Amino acid sequence: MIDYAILYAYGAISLGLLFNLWRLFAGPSTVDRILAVDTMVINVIALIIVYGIQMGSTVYFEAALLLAMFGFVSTVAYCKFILRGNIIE
Amino acid sequence: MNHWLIAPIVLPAIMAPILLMAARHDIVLARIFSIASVLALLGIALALTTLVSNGLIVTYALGNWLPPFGIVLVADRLSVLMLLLTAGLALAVLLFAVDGSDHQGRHFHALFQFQLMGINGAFLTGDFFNLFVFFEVLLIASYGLMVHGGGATRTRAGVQYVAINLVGSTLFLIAVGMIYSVAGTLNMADLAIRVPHIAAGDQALLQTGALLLLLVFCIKAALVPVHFWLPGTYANAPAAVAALFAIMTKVGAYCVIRLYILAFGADAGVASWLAAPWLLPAALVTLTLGMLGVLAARRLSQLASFAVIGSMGMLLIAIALFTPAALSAALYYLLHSTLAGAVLFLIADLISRQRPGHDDRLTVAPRFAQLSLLAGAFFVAAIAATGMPPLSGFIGKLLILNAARSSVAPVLIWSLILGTSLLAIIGFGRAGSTLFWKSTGEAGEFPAADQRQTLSLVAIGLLLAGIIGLTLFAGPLTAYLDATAEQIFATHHYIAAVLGNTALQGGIR
Amino acid sequence: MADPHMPEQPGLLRRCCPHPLLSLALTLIWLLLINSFSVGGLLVGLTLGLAIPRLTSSFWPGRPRVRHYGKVVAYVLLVIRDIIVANLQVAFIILFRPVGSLHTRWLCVPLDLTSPEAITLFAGTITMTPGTVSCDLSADGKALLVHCLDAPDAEAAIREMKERYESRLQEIFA
Amino acid sequence: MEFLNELLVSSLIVIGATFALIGSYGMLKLPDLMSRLHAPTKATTLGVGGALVASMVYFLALNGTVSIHELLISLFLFLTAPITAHFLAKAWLHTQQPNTLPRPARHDWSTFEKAPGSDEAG
Amino acid sequence: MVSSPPLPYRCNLEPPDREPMSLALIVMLPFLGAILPALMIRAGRNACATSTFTVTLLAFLLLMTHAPTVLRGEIVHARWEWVPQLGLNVNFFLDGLGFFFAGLILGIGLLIITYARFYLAKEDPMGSFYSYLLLFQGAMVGIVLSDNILLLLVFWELTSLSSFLLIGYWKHLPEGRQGARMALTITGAGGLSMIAGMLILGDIAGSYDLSVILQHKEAIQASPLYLPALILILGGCFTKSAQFPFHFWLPHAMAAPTPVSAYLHSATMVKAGLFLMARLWPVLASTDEWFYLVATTGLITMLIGAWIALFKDDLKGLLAFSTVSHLGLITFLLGLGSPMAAVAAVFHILNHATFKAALFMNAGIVDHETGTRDINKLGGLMALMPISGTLAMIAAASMAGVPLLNGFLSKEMMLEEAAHTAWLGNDWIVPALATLAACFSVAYSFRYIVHVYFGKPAGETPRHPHDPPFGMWGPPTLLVVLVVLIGLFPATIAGPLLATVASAVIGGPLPDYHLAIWHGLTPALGMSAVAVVVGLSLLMAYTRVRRGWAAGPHPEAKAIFQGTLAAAVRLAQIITHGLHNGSLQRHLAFTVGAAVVLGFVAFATATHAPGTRPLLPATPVAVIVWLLLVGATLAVVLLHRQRLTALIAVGVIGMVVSLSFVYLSAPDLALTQISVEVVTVILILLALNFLPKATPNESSTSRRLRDGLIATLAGLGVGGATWAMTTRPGETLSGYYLEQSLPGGGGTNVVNVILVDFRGFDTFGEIIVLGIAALIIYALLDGATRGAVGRKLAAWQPDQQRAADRHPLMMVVATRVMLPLALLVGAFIFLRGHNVPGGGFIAGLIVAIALIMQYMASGYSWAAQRMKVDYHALIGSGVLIAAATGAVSWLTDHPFLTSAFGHFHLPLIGEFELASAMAFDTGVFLTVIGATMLALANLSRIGCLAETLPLQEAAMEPDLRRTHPAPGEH
Amino acid sequence: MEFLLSSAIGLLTAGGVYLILRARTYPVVLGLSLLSYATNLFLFATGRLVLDQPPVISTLATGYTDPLPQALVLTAIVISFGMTAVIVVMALRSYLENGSDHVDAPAPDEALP
Ligand code: NA
Ligand code: NA
Repeated sequence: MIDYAILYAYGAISLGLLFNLWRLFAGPSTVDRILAVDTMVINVIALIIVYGIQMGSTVYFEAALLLAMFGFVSTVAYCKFILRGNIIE
Repeated sequence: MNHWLIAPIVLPAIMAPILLMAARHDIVLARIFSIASVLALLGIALALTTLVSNGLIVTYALGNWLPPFGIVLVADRLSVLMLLLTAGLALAVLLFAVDGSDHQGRHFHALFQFQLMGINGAFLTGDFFNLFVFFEVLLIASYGLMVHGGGATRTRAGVQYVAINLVGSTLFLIAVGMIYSVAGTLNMADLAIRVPHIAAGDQALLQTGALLLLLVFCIKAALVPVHFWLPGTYANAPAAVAALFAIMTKVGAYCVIRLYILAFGADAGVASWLAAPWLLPAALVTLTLGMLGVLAARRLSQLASFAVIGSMGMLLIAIALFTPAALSAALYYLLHSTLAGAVLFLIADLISRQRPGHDDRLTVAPRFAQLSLLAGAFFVAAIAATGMPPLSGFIGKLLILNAARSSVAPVLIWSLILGTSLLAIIGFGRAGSTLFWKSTGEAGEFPAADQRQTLSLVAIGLLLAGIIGLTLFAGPLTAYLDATAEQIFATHHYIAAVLGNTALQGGIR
Repeated sequence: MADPHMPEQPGLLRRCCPHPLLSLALTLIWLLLINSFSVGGLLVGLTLGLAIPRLTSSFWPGRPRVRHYGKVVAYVLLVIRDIIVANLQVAFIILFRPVGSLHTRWLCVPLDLTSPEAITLFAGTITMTPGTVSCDLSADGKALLVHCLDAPDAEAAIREMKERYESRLQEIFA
Repeated sequence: MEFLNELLVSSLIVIGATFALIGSYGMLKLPDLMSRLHAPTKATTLGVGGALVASMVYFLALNGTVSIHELLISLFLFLTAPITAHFLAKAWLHTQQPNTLPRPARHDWSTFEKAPGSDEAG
Repeated sequence: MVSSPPLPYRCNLEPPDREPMSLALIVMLPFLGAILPALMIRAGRNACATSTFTVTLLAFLLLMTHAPTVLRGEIVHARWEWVPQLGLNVNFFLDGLGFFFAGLILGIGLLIITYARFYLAKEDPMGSFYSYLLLFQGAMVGIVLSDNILLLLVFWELTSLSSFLLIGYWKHLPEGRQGARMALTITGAGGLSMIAGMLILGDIAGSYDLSVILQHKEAIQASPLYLPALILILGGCFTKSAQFPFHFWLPHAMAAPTPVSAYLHSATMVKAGLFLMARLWPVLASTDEWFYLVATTGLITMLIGAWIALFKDDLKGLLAFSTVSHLGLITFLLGLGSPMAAVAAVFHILNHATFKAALFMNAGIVDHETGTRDINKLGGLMALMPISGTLAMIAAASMAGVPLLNGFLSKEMMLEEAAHTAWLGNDWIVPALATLAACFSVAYSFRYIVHVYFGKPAGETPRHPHDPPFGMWGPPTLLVVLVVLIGLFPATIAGPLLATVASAVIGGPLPDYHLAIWHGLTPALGMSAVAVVVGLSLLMAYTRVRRGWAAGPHPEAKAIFQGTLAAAVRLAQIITHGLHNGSLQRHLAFTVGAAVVLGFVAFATATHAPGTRPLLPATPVAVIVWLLLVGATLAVVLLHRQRLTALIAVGVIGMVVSLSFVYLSAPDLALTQISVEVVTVILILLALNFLPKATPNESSTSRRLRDGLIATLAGLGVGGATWAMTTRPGETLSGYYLEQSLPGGGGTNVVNVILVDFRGFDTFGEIIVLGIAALIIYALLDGATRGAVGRKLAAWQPDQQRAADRHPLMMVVATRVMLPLALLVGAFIFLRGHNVPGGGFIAGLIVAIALIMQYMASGYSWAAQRMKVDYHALIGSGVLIAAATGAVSWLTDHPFLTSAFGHFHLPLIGEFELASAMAFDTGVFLTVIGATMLALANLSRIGCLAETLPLQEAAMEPDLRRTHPAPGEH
Repeated sequence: MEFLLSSAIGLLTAGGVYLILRARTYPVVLGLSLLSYATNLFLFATGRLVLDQPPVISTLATGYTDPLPQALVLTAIVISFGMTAVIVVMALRSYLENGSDHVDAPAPDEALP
């Protein structure tokens, strides 16, 4: 049962990622693209966790943890760049 | 366990952080440390020379992991010779830099030490991924040294230099990957054992990897058509750095010698002498283009850059013949061309400093101070660089011509070597007469520059003395180099030293 | 990283453990991280829990004045509940509501909170809960710009936010 | 018991994945950036949360190991998601300069006006 | 261990040397003495000249000590090893020929040195003149005494170099510089040709020692390489001795001071080619090839030189072309290949040296006294300068071949030989041409006398002439005396010497010859008579002859040469600067192109087989990840001109690559990639602030197509290689690492154990790379705060509209909370690295990112104030800790970086592990933090400097309580 | 799977090469980044592809992937990170000095003022 759930999860998250990819291309604004990437990071975290369940291994946990911790740093940096140019003032 | 073997790497690696921490704000202290370190390196290189001069090959298994599993350092005649050359060159260059240019930017001495560490590491390592690491160390240090002091054209040339070398590093990794994927090892000696046993179906990957790696080394060695980085880099780098870079091209040449005789040499089965058919034509073209550049140069540093390219062509012609005699000639020429190339950049810089507004351009300018002294130095250096008698360039040229007798295309090689010598003679003659003779006809003089140049002149003197030493002691030196070449070609000695005799007898494990 | 120019020279306990709550939290999180319990792990956690606040104390010039720890828990539970509801609501909107039928609007929420931590928490809560995103703070820090995905009644929405979250936060941060 | 665990894990995974998908779908469907901003910051939070809880339950039940470090991921996401949204919104405000915004009483929004007392010139 | 291979060119050291040192000393004295004039010039011009004279005299006397031996027909040897591997050794020998030439060089040298003392003007730097002269002298003596043809080559080229200095001595004269370079080019080219010839010759003979080579006539002439060797060696001889068509450099070398012309271009250097032909005559001559090459060239040169000399108005030009002609004459004689002709050649060398040096000195006197050398401006000098005039008359008459003077004797011998020479079966053409040349010779010789010393003065000369001091006319007088004495008593004065020399040249029995004024009515006498009559008639009718000459074409060799050279330089410049145009795009296209070509050709030409490894299934997740990667890559390429967007897309690629690493069982790589990605993005954004925000479209469509093609090929290549690699089974060393990781390395995370233990040395290098990167960044940015760049930076205006608030409150608060958490995670990742994914590198990046978040949230100065750490020291200590960890193992005599670990048990805590690898990893950790922070902090410092506002202290405090506005302020 | 990886690496290479051949420093830097991704994946692939067999010794493991390429890639990632940082800052400095971020230096003889 879990296998089917996982398969479903892969499909759903992957589809979500493709939507994100579309948004990355379509924009229209740079902010949209940043949003797309930010969402992508979240989906990737989900994907990694599901993969960890499938493999029965916690060895991939830190990858998700780091993405959660630092995924937002680049998003903030992009936004700060748009806002101020200089991201460290 | 001879721990001196790792000293050429660890000493500068320790000295650099010490310079960072203790002497960052005290240039005098930094200079003292830096020179002391180079002197120590010279001493160590001499000690190692005596260690290996009887034909011994000494190895050092890092982390006590036996090769091929751990990284191993190998000191044989060749690698120690390169260490010695590096240390000697470094001393002269450092003295030149200490005369003031080291203070035009930050961290010159730390970068210099790291640079030496990288170069020494590349000469000592017996592992080709570790070679990549040391390549990167020496390259990144060279990036810093190259743009030392800044300036518009220099930084732009710096960007180009870095970009080209990053592509080179990319290629390096791809090549290493291809070789590892079929040979399953990173140790050069181990590779040498495995190559002949690699299946026919895997040969394409192996040979492609090996040839791409050759291309990487050729980029470093400035071989046509991947030599383009050199003129802009050398001509725009600070003089001391350009002079030090004379050894960097030799790193490429060293790697070709090392790897393509050891692993792709006589015993490599179908991959035997893999490099030769590519190397020789490229080297011939390089020699021609380099010397044409000497003829066409518009600045002295540019002329020196093209002379370096030409000399690399000459050197690689000799290497590409892949015979002990030719290799011995190549090694002699390597020593010679390193010193000759370096001193040209230093002289060009001193001239440039004396002709504000004209710099080292080959144009008529008023008379400048120290004209006769620099003219004399230039004359000697030019004789060496063009391969005119009686200096080492001539002997090197004779050795190579002699060795090329039995090659595939002796007539072509001879004609090109001699023909391009003429180009060099004309080019250097033009340059010298413009700089030192024409100027005296002009009215006026440059104001005598008030700069301390004693150490710079000492540096130039040291290098010229080195050239003269190479000339005077050519006899014993060539005997030593003959033995060195023999040792390189007797690959089983190297393999046995690294992996033990059983590895040789048992073939592939 | 300790800043010698920090003005106050507090007592020994304060110096060793400038943020006891933080130290405790860090120790707990350490245990979470190592994903198992052992005395050794606890000791390491305690060490880090004490060391990290010391190392970072210069980045923490003042500590947030939390008055009622009990209400923090209640607040967290409330927010989690609201998040789940919010997700369902927004999911419904996304999946089934035609784009034209949404009452998207901007709200200007006046703030009674003054401490930066409280304002941040309030804004964060708003972002994490139904259909609202806190977008900007006024230059004087006295109003919050909130974007609503679907808010037919602006006044009601503002009132709800203030009553549901801001008043509770005011109690917590007194 | 095992079945119940499996069921629980499976449903959590399905729920999480569904929310993840809905979030991304919303980002695709909604017409303008500010609306799109609502989709991922909400839905994906629960999406990841669902997967995380599933993971916790899974390793507890199937491996017998207490694996609660997944909570940390949620903690970080909860801490960062509002910031992300805040910045995206500010970036949008800055680039679009909308004139339909409600204005606060005395001072403008800080994207448009410097904080009083800040000594930034110009 | 290595024995030298048998070397073919090793010399034998017999017969026992006799006085070897003195022979070498003759050569070395001028070299050693060359420093003297440069030093003595401080003591005055006389001291300078005297020291030079003394040195030369010493050498001359030394040489003379050998005279008895040599005249006895014995040979003196001296040998030292120099480069035995090459066969290049310092071997000298002295026989008749060498003795003769050495005597000529040193003897005339003495005269020249004397003459020059008076000739050179006050402002001429005499010290360097004499130094160069001595260098040249030494080189010349070296040539003639060498018993090793490679050594001879060395001296040969040294004469080119020193003559380059001498010709260019008057640096201010463009003619001097051009002449010097021309001479260097031509003789240098000849020297190069000779290198090849000598190498071949030595190879044929089995030795480079002349005394050995001279024994191998048959072997040499039978060798298929004889002709190439001959041509190449003659290339050297002809250029040096100014033989047609290489004759043109000599007249231009006349820009040199007259002593130089007299010495180099009449007596010595130009004779070097003749010397060598004479030296090798026994083994190279008397073949058809030799005859047609050498005799023909000599004959043509003799004719052309004489013809041109007739029309030269410059005294030295006239003498120069006459020298060319006489050199041709001697070459012709040598080329005939008969012993008799060889004797004549040697005799003429001696005679020419005497009268020509005298004439050069005479021309110098005229120049010196009148201030001009233009024949048209001269005339009637006999009355003003009787001594000089008399000397000139005698010397020129000898040159013309007037009986009773030495020139007559050897010229007569030449004509006699010519009379019996057939050329391609034709037996009149050689005598006819030789006679014609003799006619011209008579004409120009008499022109020298008549047009300079007789007739009426052509006008006022720049200076009022009179006979010069004795120092200047003494030396030519000595020579003229010789001219007369040899002319009158040839057998007595020159006989023994000639016999010795000639037998050395011939290397066999001397022919039957008589040195006498009268040989009876020979064909030669008739030819001589014709020459005198025709020559004098030519002079009578000079104006008309000249007009006729002027009407003809005058290929100006100098112009042709310079044109050729200029064209060569231009071609070189077109090639060089066209190719090296400084375009990175071109460099990279060549580099990638080379890799593509090499890769494809190498792959195609080697054997290959398809892989047999079972393929992994492509799971849906993999396909999605692949799609993401493809999409993001396309996004980067297609959107690359919008820089921020492209960066965002690159970030996506980075994330997808991390995800791939997760998927492909490489958690450590994933963690590293994620952390690196964040730092890279921040770094690029910081830089992008100052850079243009968009890339203009500058490439033409064809350029884009070209690049696209290269890119596609490169992609296909690397992709194909990946496919080839991953689809075949392979065996690697990895088994050992998996096996040894725990027992040998003390860790279960094999990747980490490899990094810090098995291959810790790589990691040591790697952190150093990182440290250097940070140092470079610091140096680059620090330099940007100063000077022109610093001013530019200070005046920098942001190119985009900027939002008002610099430090949004929410961010500040959130990052404060994040900081301790991130540090905790960093510690966690660090401590666990040895056993599970993690380690010092990733931990360092985590800590750095946490700190950078503070910078981003609160600004540079606020955070920098609170970061009291010296990042330089952090890098330094990191490297030092790593190095120290490695060095500790020296204490137990283990190699650098030998690890140690142990499991310990403590009550309460239980089992735990301590490993030296942890200390090493600490070094990694510190270096990474230091490097990252140094780089980023300095980048942001630049950003702050570019702001117009001063660095602030506390404005970014998140404390609204402090910054709350006073009511009604807005 | 092998095909997916190969084609991805090929595409990254192609994209990287195309970008490094552009005329401005910025795309060149991005191109170099792409190339370094490609190289890292390539080097990684020398250990062949393996699913869920991490190189961490454990009693549960059914097998291991080749750890050596992973260690090499780690080194390569770190080095290319340092290199990227250097070229970015050098490009910045060059831009500040020259006022242009065009990659092509003026011809060598025009290089001097
Ligand atoms: Na919300
Ligand atoms: Na690790």
